[in-house]
Amino acid sequence: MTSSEAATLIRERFRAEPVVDGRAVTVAVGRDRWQELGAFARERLGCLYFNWLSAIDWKEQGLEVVGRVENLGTRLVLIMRTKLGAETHCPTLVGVWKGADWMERECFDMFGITFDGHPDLRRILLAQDWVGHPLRKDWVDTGYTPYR
Amino acid sequence: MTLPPLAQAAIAAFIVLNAVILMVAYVTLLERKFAARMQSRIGPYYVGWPHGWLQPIADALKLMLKEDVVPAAADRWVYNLAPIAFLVPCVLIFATIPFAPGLGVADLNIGILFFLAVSALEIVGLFMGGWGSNNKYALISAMRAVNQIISYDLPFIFTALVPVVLAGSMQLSEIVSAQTGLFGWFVFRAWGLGVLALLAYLVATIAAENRVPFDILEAESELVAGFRVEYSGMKFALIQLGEYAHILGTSFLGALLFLGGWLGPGPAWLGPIWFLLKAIFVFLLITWVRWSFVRIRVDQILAISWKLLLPLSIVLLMAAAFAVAWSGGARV
Amino acid sequence: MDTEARKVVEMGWGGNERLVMNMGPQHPSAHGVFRAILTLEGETVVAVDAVIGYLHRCHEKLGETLTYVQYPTIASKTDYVAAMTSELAYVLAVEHLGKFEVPKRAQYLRVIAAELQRIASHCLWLGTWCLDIGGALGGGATIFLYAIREREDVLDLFEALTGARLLYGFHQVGGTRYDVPAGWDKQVRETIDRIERRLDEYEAMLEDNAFFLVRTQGVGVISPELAQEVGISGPLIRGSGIDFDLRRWAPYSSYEDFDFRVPVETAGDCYARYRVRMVEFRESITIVRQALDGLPEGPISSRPGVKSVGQVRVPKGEGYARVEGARGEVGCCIVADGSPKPYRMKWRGASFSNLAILPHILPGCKIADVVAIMGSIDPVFGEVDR
Amino acid sequence: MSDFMGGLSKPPEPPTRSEPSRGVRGRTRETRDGPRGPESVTGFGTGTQRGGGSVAVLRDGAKGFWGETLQLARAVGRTMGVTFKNLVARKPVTVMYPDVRRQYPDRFRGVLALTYDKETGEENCIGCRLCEYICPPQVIKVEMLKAKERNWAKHFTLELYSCEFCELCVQVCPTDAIVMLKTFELATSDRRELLLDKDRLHALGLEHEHSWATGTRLRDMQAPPKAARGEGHRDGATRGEAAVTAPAAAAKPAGTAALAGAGSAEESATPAPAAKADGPSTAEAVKTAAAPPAAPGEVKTKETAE
Repeated sequence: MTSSEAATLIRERFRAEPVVDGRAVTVAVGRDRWQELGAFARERLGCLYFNWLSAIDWKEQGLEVVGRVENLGTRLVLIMRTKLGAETHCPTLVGVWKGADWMERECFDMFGITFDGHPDLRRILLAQDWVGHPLRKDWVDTGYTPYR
Repeated sequence: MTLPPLAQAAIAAFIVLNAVILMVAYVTLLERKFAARMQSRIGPYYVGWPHGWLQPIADALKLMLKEDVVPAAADRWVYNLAPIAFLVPCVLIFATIPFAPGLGVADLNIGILFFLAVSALEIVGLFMGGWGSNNKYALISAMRAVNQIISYDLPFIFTALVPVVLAGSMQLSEIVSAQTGLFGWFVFRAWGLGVLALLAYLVATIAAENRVPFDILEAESELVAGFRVEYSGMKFALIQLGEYAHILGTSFLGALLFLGGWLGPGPAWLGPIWFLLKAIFVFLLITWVRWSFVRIRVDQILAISWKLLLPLSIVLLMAAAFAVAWSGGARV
Repeated sequence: MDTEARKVVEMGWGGNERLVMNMGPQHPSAHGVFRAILTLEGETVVAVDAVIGYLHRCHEKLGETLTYVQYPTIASKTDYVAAMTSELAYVLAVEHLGKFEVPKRAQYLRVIAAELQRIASHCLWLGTWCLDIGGALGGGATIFLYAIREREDVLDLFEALTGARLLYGFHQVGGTRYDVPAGWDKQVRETIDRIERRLDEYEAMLEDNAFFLVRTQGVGVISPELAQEVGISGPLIRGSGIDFDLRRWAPYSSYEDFDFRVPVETAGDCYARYRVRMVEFRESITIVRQALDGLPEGPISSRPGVKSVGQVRVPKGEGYARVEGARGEVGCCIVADGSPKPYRMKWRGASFSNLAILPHILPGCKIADVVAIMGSIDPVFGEVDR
Repeated sequence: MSDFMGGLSKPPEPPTRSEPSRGVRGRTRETRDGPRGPESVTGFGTGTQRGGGSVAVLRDGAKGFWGETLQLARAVGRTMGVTFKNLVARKPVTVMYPDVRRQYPDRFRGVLALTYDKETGEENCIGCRLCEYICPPQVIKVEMLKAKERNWAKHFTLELYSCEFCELCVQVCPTDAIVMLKTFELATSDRRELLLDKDRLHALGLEHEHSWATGTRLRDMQAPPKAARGEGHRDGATRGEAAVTAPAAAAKPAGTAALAGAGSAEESATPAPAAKADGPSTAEAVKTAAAPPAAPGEVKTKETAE
């Protein structure tokens, strides 16, 4: 499946305009269709390979979740994006790809995005009693105090 | 002036004990240098320049000076007794080994039986240590130890009995004197059975001594240090000493049983030296295997013992008995 | 399985004669600081909870605070065993964003560095893995020291090239920072020839070795489906029968110029992963030879050397670059806002995804298999925790 | 009894060892034989795998008792042969470090130091703070002392305990004032001793051998157009002399100019690909940077690669 075919399929199903760049297709959907997009990517586009999932803090525009999945057979790359707006909740993809487990935990850890339906949403990299989410843009970093 | 027999035995025991401890210390140095050269290293060097001659002494001193830590949740009695319970049988096996004709603590007429019985006792101390530490790693290690030692003491005993059958005696000095003559050592005799028996004996020894590739109870990549994970200082030193004494003891036994003990060219006083060299040869064989192989898993070790080594050793013993019977008591 | 392990942890000492054992964070075979809470039934693992993060330094945050000039030197600290490739991922992402050209010579130098790094990294993997399955006081240590002996030779090459042995800072945006010193290529050829000969020795010690085979064959089988779903990459996924090598898939840095094979094994067990890496050793050696033969003349950088901290700027946009590191896909996603620093940097560590496979394949193994599987995954915790 | 060591036998020769199908260059792909036939692993040795699906693993475990025993004996022989070869035939590779030091390469990145001008005996550092700005772990602190002739560093401190030896400070130094040494032996029991001030850094520079790299040499090596290469870097002689002297000479009398140049470059740097001179300093540098790269290779990253 080429990227343009994939783009057509996505356009039909999601009424979203995908951006095609080489073999990569980028598509942004609403939060409510996030899981649907995941299932669609896996079932219809054959994107079995889960590469990574992360988030971006766009300050006042809120958080955006970005996921990258691939079809290793046809070399199709699908970059899935969803803007969360003012919310910090996002449906989970663990039911679609097992690899989303740790990635979403990391996302929760760093951005404070609650993935609804995740079976085991705890902090993964930071300590369990850590306060705050460091990769948010409003995170205040304590300064570097050199040893004198 | 003649001393009473008890005093004689006491003096002999004192000498043998100290000799054993010294020998154990330097055997560790030998193994370290040997392994180091095998691994493109140099090994101990600076303590006792230039080749680490004082390293064992330094190690012993260091271990003596180390803090002795007892875990709070340990079973104190069992924990503290374990190194002693481990060390005593390991050193006691030397009591019956004759180093030359008439040179030894006690040349029992059931010497080999005594050796095998006492040597199997080390498991008690080992299990005490693993249990008393109240540590999960140590506990798993103790479990493995019991498994392994039970399954490997049988082939060990059966292979050690092959020379007994060939020599027709359980007295160790008798076994040696049965090996006189050109190619008289048991390893060369009985139509190749001797070599096989020696190999089986080595494998069983390695397993019974918990050396790689059968060191599942130490298994530092899995169980950190196994049953002695909580031991430190002098207690650790005692366990280490016991372990090496045991290996050395079985090396001596191997030299006695298969390599003709103190027999060798030259005058009689060279006997103990020949004996020592042969024992060290056996020890180096074990060490060579140790530093060449990777460890195998506990279930695989048990499978090798029960499925391969035990039948093989029984077959060897039966074949030796058959050979002796066939030749009608003549030399085979 | 995570949740099951947690339940047992919460229950305290566990019912049904289960034993909860803590492997790590300080453990001889943890390959860093890693904690696996194993729930055991006898010797068999029934559940595992992997706890990571002990080496977390928030590299993604660091990426936002350091400029494009500064970060490549830090990037090597993510995967400190294969620092060359992690630097490469970052600079490739910046070059992709800024549309910077890279001279052919620099591309070839990058390939040489990356492949030498793969050799060095696999040496360390082989050594530590054998240490895991062989014991620090046994044959494993022997192979470990042999492998380290060879790794040191490669590190000597890097030292001659960049002056450092572990964290190189060899790459910069637009090229490389160092050109080859005089006589370096001869030294490289000698070293890789020697390593190629020594590889036969390793194989003689391991491949024929019955003890090694029983420890690795059929242990830790990863099915191709699971491999894709979890997103493992590198030798792991190739050991599971999927031909996924970024050097082929999406050639970067002139990898399309070189003739090499991508090993694929179908079995998916530890032994398959071992075979894949052993073939990769030899393939890396051939790539280095080809790159040295064809090393073009010319500049090593399309941009003048670094003179100030904000020298590199890229236009607004997002760029993702991925390289085939020694452990798999090392990816770097940069969201730029036009300033000398990235707005957001996402680091896709190969080891992070690879390690995520552990909870799926460990249950059912023996304790001894846990360390064998851990070693065959070859995680580097700098990259897992970033 | 043939399965007493089912897993102990050697697997079939992996197809990857066979000769690959060489196609056009760079396009060879490993073609594999069909999947290995399914055969369960016999004997001891396989933990049951859960949660992973199943993959056919072929192990030819049917060699019989004697075949396997012979195999085992051969394996033992080969393995012990390798260790024996190393035991007798190879020398140890250990370097007895405090007694013997191995040869450090010229580019060795060791402890940092400040330098003096060899002729006048003046400090080279002009306190321009470029190294302070670029240091990723921020271990350098410089304070400038303005003067009529040239500027000086009033204070220069370097927290070596946090230094990561990336050589960026050496790289940016316009006057080659900061260099790295071919030594790493500053182990100390007090962390404060690793907080190096200006005097200490100068003393270190006199004490130890300098590495090859200096700012001008590094920048010169990276400069886009280059005539000679691959040789002469080790001693930094040959071509280095001619090319290096010009900017260094230009920078020395007017340290402030260099600083100002750097500062403005920082502001005015554009994302234009390599064509613009975004460094400071002399006209020559501008000229060299403006020249097109000698070998324009195609950058292939990411998805555009196909």
